[in-house]
Amino acid sequence: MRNMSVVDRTRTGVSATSPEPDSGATAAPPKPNAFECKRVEVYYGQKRGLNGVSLDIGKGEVTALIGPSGCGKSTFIRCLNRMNDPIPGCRVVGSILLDGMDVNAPDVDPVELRARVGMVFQKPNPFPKSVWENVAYGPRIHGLANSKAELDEVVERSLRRAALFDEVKDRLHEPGTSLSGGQQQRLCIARALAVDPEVILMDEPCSALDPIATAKIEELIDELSGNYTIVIVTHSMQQAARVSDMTAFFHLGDLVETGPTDTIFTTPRDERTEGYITGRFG
Amino acid sequence: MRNMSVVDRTRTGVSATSPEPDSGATAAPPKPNAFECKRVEVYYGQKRGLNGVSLDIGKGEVTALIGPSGCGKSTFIRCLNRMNDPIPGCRVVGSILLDGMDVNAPDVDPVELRARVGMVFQKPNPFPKSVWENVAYGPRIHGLANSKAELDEVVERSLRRAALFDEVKDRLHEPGTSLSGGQQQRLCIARALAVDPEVILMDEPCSALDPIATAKIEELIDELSGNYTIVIVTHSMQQAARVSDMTAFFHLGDLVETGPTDTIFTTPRDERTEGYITGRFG
Amino acid sequence: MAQHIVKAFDEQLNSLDAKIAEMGGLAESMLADACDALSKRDAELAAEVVTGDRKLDQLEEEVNDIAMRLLALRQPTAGDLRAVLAALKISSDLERAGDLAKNVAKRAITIAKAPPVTPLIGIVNMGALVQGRIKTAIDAFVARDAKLAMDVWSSDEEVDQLHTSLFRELLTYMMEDPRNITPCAHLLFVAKNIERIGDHITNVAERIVFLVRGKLPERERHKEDDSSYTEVRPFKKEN
Amino acid sequence: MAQHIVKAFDEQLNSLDAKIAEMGGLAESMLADACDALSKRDAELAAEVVTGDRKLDQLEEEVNDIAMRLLALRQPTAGDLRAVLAALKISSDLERAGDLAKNVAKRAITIAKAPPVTPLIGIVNMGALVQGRIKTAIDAFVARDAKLAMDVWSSDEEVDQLHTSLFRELLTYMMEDPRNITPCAHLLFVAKNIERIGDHITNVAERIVFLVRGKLPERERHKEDDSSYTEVRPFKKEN
Repeated sequence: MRNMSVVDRTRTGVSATSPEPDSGATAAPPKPNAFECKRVEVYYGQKRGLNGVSLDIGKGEVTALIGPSGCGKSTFIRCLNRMNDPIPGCRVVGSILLDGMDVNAPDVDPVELRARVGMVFQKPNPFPKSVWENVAYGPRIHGLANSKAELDEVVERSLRRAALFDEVKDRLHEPGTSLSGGQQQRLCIARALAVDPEVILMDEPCSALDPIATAKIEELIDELSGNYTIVIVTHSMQQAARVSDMTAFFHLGDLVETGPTDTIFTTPRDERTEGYITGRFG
Repeated sequence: MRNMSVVDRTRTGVSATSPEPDSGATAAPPKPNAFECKRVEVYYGQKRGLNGVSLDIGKGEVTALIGPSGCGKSTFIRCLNRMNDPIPGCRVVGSILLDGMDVNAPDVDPVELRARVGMVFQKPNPFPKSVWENVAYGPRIHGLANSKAELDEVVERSLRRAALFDEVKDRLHEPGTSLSGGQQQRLCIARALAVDPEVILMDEPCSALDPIATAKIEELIDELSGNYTIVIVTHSMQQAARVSDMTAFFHLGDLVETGPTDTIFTTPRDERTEGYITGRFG
Repeated sequence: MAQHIVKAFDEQLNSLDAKIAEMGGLAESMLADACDALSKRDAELAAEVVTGDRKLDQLEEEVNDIAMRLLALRQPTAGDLRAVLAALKISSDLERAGDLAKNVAKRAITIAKAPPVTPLIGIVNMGALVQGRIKTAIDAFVARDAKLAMDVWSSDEEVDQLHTSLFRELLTYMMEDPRNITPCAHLLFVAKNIERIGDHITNVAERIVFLVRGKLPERERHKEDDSSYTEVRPFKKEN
Repeated sequence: MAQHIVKAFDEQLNSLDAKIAEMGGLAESMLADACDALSKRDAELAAEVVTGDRKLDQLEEEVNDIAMRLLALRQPTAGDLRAVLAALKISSDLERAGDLAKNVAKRAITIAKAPPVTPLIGIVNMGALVQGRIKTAIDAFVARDAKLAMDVWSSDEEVDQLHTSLFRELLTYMMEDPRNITPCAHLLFVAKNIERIGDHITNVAERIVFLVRGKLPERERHKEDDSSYTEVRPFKKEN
């Protein structure tokens, strides 16, 4: 969102059920969606963790998922690249299309899917290898580079995109774990970028970071948006407000409200949304 | 701070070096201090982690310590109840008086000190025992209650003060660890309150909690202030703004600026403070 | 809306509301007293209004101060943020309304010195009308009643019409007798000031609607009175 | 002050500054055109000023909108917060300044219809003075120059003095010939409007000082002109 003036940020409100067209002659053409999710339910055994969530995620946009603990936001984001698969007894119902492709179709390889839809976690988790190896690993196993020279190029480009190269260019062969927390998180982002994803999922990416490291990640998110679709789960409403174009508020497994972030934080429609963002929930 | 109107919150600015008296005839009488710290330095071996910090902490007030990772705020708070003692090679220089008593004097029992100056940590850490046992443990080992009935009374009173009793009164004999994260943190606060402390230190008490649980802890801090002196370390500047009467900004082991929280967040004196709280630091 | 989990936040927001209500009451009574002083030629009462304006200025500063602290310390969003912004805007309109009432009072002092030549009933009626609008606007603010605020918002035209006819009337008096010129010139400003207090109350109503509904009233308001375009010619033409 | 780590924050704050500068430029040229229309009896130019005011209203709404979003989405503190609050206050003063310039233009249309009886040089001079103060105030805002803002803040008295003497002069013209009453009554308001634009610029200067220094100017400002207390008696007394 960084290149948009504040005034111009009145996007089409994507409603929880169906997108509403802009009224009037100045309506922008509909933006393409990266994900189109319809009536997504998640069951853990008999227990339903997500009650039929329909949400479109705009291409190149930053979408923030917010809500109290247990609201389903993490469950939902994990559906987007099938991170729930390994959980025993977990079952996903409904349709999740990535560029029209059903991510849950039997012929979809979860490993390929996770290259297209990368993920960054709460705690930075670099491999116990060098900075260089951390970034080169993905392109190598996905066959995206054939030579050391090509790999060097991918590593540098990915580190630059993650706004980390200048800080680590003389430390490429030191362990990734020797970096500061904020640098480690940007290394994890570089690692995700190295396999040329379309989408990057971030699950509380800054909760272990201090405000300066957090601001650097937030600036990076701004820079990546446009070129990448970003979905971020965050406990910090302020962070959702700062980084996202669209915000979706979850509560007790329901998607309560979704819309342009500035609308959600100035004039939300649902009283539960207003209660949550203003600190009124019991 | 909850009973103060916003307008009346113009407290005397406590300067980093020496308190300045209010000017004019309407000056309030000087507030008593819980802690008076002078030129506190902390060494880890040869490395100095705190560069001569002088800071008074007002009785019954909430003081927030803020600053980027490695700034010394945690090192400083741990000096207040000698939590640095067990760290090999760690040495504290300077004077830290609690109600006039030198906390580092050889005749001070650290266990007794930590009853007067309780501590709550980032991750809630209840003992692997019942809710009741968690709270009763301290009063029992400090001989503050002689009978089961007296202990029951102390447990209930402490849980009420921690705004937890109503939520757990039917679960007193379930494990403390069965509570939600926010309840566990309030249980840890109840445990600290049970031994009748003067001061409660809190080191990032909400960083593992969601916004609702965080708001409940913040409301609890408001309720406890006045009766207890509270010192809180937090990465969240917004939390410091919300909960504290006084804010101290640390940077690279220095206490850069301290003053009433509203002054720090509206008109800080030092450019480094302004840079940090407005997100300008490189 | 439910209470905040952090009670101090509610107390601080309530203190803003209380200051606004106090400012509204003060502006209302300043206008009433100024009109009273005008019709009773009571320079002493007028002087009280002039000094009373300081309290309103001070309250506005307090509102600014509380609002700044709330924004810095509580990071309000949604309805809470709109409440803080409404308080900032409304307090500045009420402060200006008070300023204008003060100016009415100042001119009442000057007018009291001139012979009582003109009927003041039109001005006093206009004052009463605007005074009622201040009261209703503050009621609407306290009750977060957008419908009531819309009533206030729509009721400005009557004031504008009164003002335009007063303008015409005062010019006629001035032409009748040059001795009327000084008092009537001041009365022109008195009438204009009251009309402008009405405009500020219209602004207040607008902010209340925004506070409650999150958007401004939609239809174009017929805002300006016509007095700026009004011409009156002397009875006896000399050419 | 250094840049924010998050560049979009700087861009959004800068967009506020740009809107304020645009509003200042617009208010300045509206006042200049209104005074020009007045002295040249140019009803067409005056009509342009009247319609041009809509742009200023729209810019004020944009400033309100950006400010609200900044507060909701960025949680500004310290100097950033003061900048947002200053923009909110200054935009409302500039909008009102524009309103007053528009009213000058409206009256210029009416005055152009009456025979040209009074010298307008005093009013035009006053307009130029205030126009200069608008320009300097906006320069001070853009440069965050509290000293320059203090100059603007202190320079209001000259305008007030000019206004009081104009008031006296216009009343005298009205007494000389009843045909002067309508145009001079409008000129009374023209002069008052310009004086009040000056007051708004004083407010702007005050907000700049608060923005830069974190506190308002200290000494009590000599705020009001004396025209409200001015009496002029007819030359030929009839009693």
